Amino acid sequence: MTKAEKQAELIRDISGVDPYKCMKCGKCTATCPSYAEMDIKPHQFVSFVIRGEIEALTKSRSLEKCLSCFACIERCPRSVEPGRLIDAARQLAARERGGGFLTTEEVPEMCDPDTPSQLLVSAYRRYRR
Amino acid sequence: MQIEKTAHAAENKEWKPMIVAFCCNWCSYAGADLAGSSRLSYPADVKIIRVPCSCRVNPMFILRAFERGADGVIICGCHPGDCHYTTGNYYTRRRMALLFSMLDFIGVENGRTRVEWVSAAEGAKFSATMNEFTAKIRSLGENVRLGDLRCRN
Amino acid sequence: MQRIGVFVCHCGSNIAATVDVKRVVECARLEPGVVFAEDYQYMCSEAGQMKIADAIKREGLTGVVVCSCSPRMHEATFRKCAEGAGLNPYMLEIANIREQCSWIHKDMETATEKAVVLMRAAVAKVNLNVPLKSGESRVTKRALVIGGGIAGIQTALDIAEAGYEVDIVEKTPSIGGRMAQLDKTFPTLDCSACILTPKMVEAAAHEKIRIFTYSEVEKVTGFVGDFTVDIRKKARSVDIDKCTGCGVCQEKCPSKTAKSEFNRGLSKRSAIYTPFAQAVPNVPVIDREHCIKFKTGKCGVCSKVCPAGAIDYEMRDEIITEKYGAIVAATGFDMISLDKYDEYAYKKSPDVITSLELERIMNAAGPTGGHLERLSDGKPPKNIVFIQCVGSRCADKRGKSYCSKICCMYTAKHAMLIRDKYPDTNVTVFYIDVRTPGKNFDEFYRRAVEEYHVNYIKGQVGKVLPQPDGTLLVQGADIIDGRQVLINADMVVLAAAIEPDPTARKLATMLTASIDTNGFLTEAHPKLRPVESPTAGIFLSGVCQGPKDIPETVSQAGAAAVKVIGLLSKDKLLTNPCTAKADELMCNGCSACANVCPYGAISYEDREVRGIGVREVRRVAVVNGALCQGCGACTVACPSGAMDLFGFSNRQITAEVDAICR
Amino acid sequence: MKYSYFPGCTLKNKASSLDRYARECAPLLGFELCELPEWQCCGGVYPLGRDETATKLSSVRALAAARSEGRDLVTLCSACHHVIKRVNDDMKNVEEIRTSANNYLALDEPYRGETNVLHYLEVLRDVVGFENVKKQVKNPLKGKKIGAYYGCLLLRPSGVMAFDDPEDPTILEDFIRAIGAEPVIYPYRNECCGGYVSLKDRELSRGMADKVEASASGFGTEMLITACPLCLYNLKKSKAALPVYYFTELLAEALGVAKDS
Amino acid sequence: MQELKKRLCELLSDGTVARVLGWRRGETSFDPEPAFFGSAEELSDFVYDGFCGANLSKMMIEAARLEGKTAVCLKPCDTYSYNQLIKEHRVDREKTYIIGVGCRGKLDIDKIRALGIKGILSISGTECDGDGDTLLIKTVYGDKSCKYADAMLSRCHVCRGKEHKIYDEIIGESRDTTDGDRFSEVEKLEAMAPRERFEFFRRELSRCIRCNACRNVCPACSCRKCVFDSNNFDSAQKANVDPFEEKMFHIIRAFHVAGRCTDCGECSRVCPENIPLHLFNRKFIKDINTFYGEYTAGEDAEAKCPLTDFDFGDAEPGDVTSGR
Repeated sequence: MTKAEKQAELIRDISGVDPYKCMKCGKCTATCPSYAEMDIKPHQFVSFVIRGEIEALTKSRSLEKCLSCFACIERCPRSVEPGRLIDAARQLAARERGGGFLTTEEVPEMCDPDTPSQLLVSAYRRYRR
Repeated sequence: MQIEKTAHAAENKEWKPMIVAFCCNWCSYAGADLAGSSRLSYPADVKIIRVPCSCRVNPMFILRAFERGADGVIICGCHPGDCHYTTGNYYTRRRMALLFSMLDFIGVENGRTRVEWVSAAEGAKFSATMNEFTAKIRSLGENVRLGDLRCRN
Repeated sequence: MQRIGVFVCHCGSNIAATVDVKRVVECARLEPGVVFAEDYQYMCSEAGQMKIADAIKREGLTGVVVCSCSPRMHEATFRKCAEGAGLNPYMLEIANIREQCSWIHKDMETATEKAVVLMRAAVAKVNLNVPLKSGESRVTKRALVIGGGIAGIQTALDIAEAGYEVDIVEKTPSIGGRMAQLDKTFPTLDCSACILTPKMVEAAAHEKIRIFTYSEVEKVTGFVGDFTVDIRKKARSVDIDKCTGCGVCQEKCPSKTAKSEFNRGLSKRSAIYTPFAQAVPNVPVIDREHCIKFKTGKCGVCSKVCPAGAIDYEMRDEIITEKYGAIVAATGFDMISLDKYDEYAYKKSPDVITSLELERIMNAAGPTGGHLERLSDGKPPKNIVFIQCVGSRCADKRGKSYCSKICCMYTAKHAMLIRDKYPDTNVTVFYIDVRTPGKNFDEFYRRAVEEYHVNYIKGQVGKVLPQPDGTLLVQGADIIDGRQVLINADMVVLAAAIEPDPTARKLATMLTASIDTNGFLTEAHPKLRPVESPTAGIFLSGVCQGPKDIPETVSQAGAAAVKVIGLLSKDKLLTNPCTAKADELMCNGCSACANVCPYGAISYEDREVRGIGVREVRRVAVVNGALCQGCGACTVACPSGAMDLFGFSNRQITAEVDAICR
Repeated sequence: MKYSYFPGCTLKNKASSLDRYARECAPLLGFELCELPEWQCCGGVYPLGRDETATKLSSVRALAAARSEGRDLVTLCSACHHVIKRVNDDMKNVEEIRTSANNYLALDEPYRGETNVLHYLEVLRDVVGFENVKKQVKNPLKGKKIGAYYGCLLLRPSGVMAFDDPEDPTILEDFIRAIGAEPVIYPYRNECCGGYVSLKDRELSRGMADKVEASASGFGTEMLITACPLCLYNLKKSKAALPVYYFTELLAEALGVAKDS
Repeated sequence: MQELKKRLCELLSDGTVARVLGWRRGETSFDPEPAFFGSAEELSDFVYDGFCGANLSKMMIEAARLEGKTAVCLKPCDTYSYNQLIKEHRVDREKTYIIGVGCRGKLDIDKIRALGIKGILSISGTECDGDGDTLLIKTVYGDKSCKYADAMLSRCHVCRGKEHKIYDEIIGESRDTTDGDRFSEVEKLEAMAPRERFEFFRRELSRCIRCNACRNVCPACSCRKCVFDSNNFDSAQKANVDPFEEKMFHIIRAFHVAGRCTDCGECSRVCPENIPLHLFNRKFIKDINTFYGEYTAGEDAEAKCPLTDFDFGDAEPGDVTSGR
């Protein structure tokens, strides 16, 4: 098994998503509030996993742009739930890079006096291992 | 019959497996006919009993066959969804899944029982299945375990 | 003890080249019960058959085994021959020594041994055979069609044209069904009413057809050829014989708050109403929930104005009982509820409508008089967005897993009609796939794109966002371009999935016809018996069996009619004698057999059972021979072995097993 | 009626008014919130990965603690509610997660999802009843046009959250009616405010929040209410700058619980 | 028990029921037997204690044929059997008055003997309404004692709960006695090599004497005429002509009750040779749960039995046995 295949399998395992259930209707992309910021659109994630192009996924800007709003999960007519794939890819990227997308040093300057602790906690969980 | 069989073994004659195949009238029996008319051979050890539907096969028949010295029993029916009686093979599937699992549980090799869906057009599949199944039974050898159950306790 | 004759066929050299037929004959003579055995070149030839017939008479045979080709080939031939010689045909069995022996083996020794075993198994079986006789049942030469849409009307007309009586039962006040609600039909764009209403009138006028509208089937008993059906005629409150259909009552009725079912709730109707102008029969009903007279006791305007004196507030539901030889289900469909799809704002905005609602809006007799306008402000829409597959092809809990089949085509139709009539209007269609298998269908769709420039976008819509200015912001995807599309629409049309009419479920139970997980009635065989239900005598017409367009519905309706005619043309039905039967003394009455019977052939009766030391009333299984097809599922479900199958009995199969395993 | 109560990290500092008013209003409505003795932060995000166990443990501890108190577990913050309800669902239905979480925690009795998780609003709707809330209102917020902002976490995924119709929720609108005000329906009430990315990508989240507020004010909303500290933070930063409150603040006002108590 | 007895007397004397089905005191304090009681006087022999393990629901088939209503005492586990019998139309609910009797686990005299307690004269602490955890046993060798739980029937250690699934009234408290895993024995066997399994069953089944006690007690095995007593399969009982028939008998018996067996454990309880017959039934139950989803026979009187039902996506027999 090549590395890409292994990673593809890992993504499917972590996410629990069966990409073959997708019927390519595009409702995820239609529903995604931050689609404009994404280089790989939500409906394309499935194809990347099927083709085993995981590196492109883990390097994708989309991982940071996904808002985890679950709208694509809720509205997917085939219960494919592409949001799970994106989250799994983010997991994979964070686990591989060790530090993840966020370093401790950059956090203070991102905060303001009103920043709720919830935001910090969740950012750590989303972007780091 | 047992005595005869033992005598048989004593004479050191070549052992031939005894295989009973239950075939549903609409698909598998026709599939077997097609195998015949296409001259696709399979061992003569397989003897077919025609039943209207695979769901007619009572576990009693299968155990009876083993009791009487059969070495393997195979049930063939229409593919799920194609049953002439619409739903018969779905019941077969459940019944046999449970029965075979039970036979396995009490230590009877599960290779001796099999269910295969063969359509009327699948003469080649019928023949291949029977060849495969007979080879399997040959590799398992004489049905000693059931023989054990029969005479040695 | 049987007297069995064994006849071994050479089949030229087909058998004789590999099987030592003489040895098979010799071995046969040693089998218990065998009194005669011989071989012959061609058993199936006239001379061969003569040999069998002669031997039956000469030797007084009670059973026959023919070792020859497959029973699928000549069992019928030989059984007929045996019957000709005075033997019950079911006393004859075939040992298949050609397809299953000589043709697949090369070694004569092996093939002969196997042929002998197959012969023995057949002899063992015949030893236990009993004469079987096909039963006969009477056929009532009248058919019932349940549902008065195009499917039901067509089936009834075809049956009636063949000279048989037909009754149509329709639950609404008029026949016509969904097709009556349509404006135009694809792919020809002819007016739906123009082609449907003549058929409705023809059905009403046909001397062989009786129509029960505002009626429902209440109870069905009996079996193929002999059904007894209770039909509830709901109280119409208007005497159907007196009413002239002048319509004064509807005009004068002071209660006009009820929503018109025919217009999908988009307009109001009076409490006394006919669903639409061309209704058949053209006799109104009083909707008692909305009628002031029924609610308060005061009013009675309709009664006062009726020139024919047809109003009858005292009318009650009436049950009529009728006998039928065949029943056709033609219960049709409805659109699914869109309550759970509010990302499309169907509940929030009156300008988000279903396709069937658009159909009414486009219709000259509809709520807007045929003018395409927004229901919120009456303005003509300039940008219309169609959304396909709303609730179809869904693997989630909200929708249906199947393709509704008709939406692609009717949407192309709507898009084209709108572009034709209102060329200034922009039309966009969001689709997942455009499915157009059908004669002239793809051409039709291409016309929408090529001639009418309908904007087809491959992608779904994620959300419809009503704006403060009354427009609808449609947020969709164009997955070919890989981008999101935002369209400021002023009307959104949803191609909602269709589902079987809810009455089909109840009806299926009454008819013991099976339904699938989606609520569609199941056909007896998906390929070969598509218009028959697995239950004999029940036929399927139209969308109750699965999504269909009008041409398909009409052809299936005709096919169902042919099946019915074929059945009714017989005076008596011969029943398959290889049926199941329960041994009353052993039956537990536990219902296991009935639970697996695909034909509803097993019922339970409290019967007095008599046996040695037994005389009591017990609940026992009774198999209806006219319904049983002889699959044998029940025989295995039965734990006590009380249920057995003629022709393939437990003892017979056990004997075959024993004969093979010795 | 007593409930175990999981306040969550933010309610202990930045969002203390969400917490305080909720507690103070409860007795007037016939129930009591008993804070769990030792609770740990839920983590703020539900880990979607099926192989994530460690990140679910704090929720399981809270759930097991509520079980041992024999009470339903009430939460207020949308994120806590989301995380805890989904972890609870995993513990009930996903065998692998249940087994590995229980192996980690080694509780006296394995936790199998027995606790019922309720949002404060669910208590108001399903236990107290909005008619009864209405009866307790002393200062109805008459004439106020209030837009409910649901966001994502309370509603989705509806299969697990089972909070309300995810596309056409009514619970906050019913709440608004109960306290005497007028709800405003606008299409962005269940669209995302971009809260989770507001640390790293302020611009993106600002854009989302702007859309929400623009839509709300377009339909005549005078103020927004929410149940989520993160949404509140984010919405407050948007251009339109509509006043944004926690729903409990308005509840307290309507019930006459002094603002500065 | 006094409350139960009083209530039964009431039911009999006010004519609500014509008879009571319960347990009669046996010769010793640990062998009560099922019995019908026709009058308040007869009830003086009525007993209900820890040794009343017998499942009375099967006897209700007989009762359905008698005039008038019968009051029957059913423990929580017995109600599953009764429900199953309703589903199979074998009993008449209308003619039954179900008293759900409390249960805190039933006792097995053999378990006590196995603890090395011999020469038992009498046992106290067996009351169903008692809450003592200890049994006091008078023996010819002096007084002994043992833990209630240690003397419980195996089946009570895997009890499915204290809830009565059907009843007209409940008298007495029930307790959950589960402290084991219902399928652990089956799993242990499954983990063995086929050869070992085979040896195990050969050893166990070779003791079978075809006494039919298992068949007679089983509430699911209630055919008017057993297939093994009929000529239809040429399988009528022939005393040990062919020892295979014993195996066939137990496999087929378990197969015939598959999906109907409520796992009441009576078969193993009554087997004079102590063959663990319940293993066959549990294996089927476990397989049904695994292949077709959790199913509890007798949980209600409506659900379809898995063997008379199917799903289009069911597993293939070949996949199942090869462990796929």
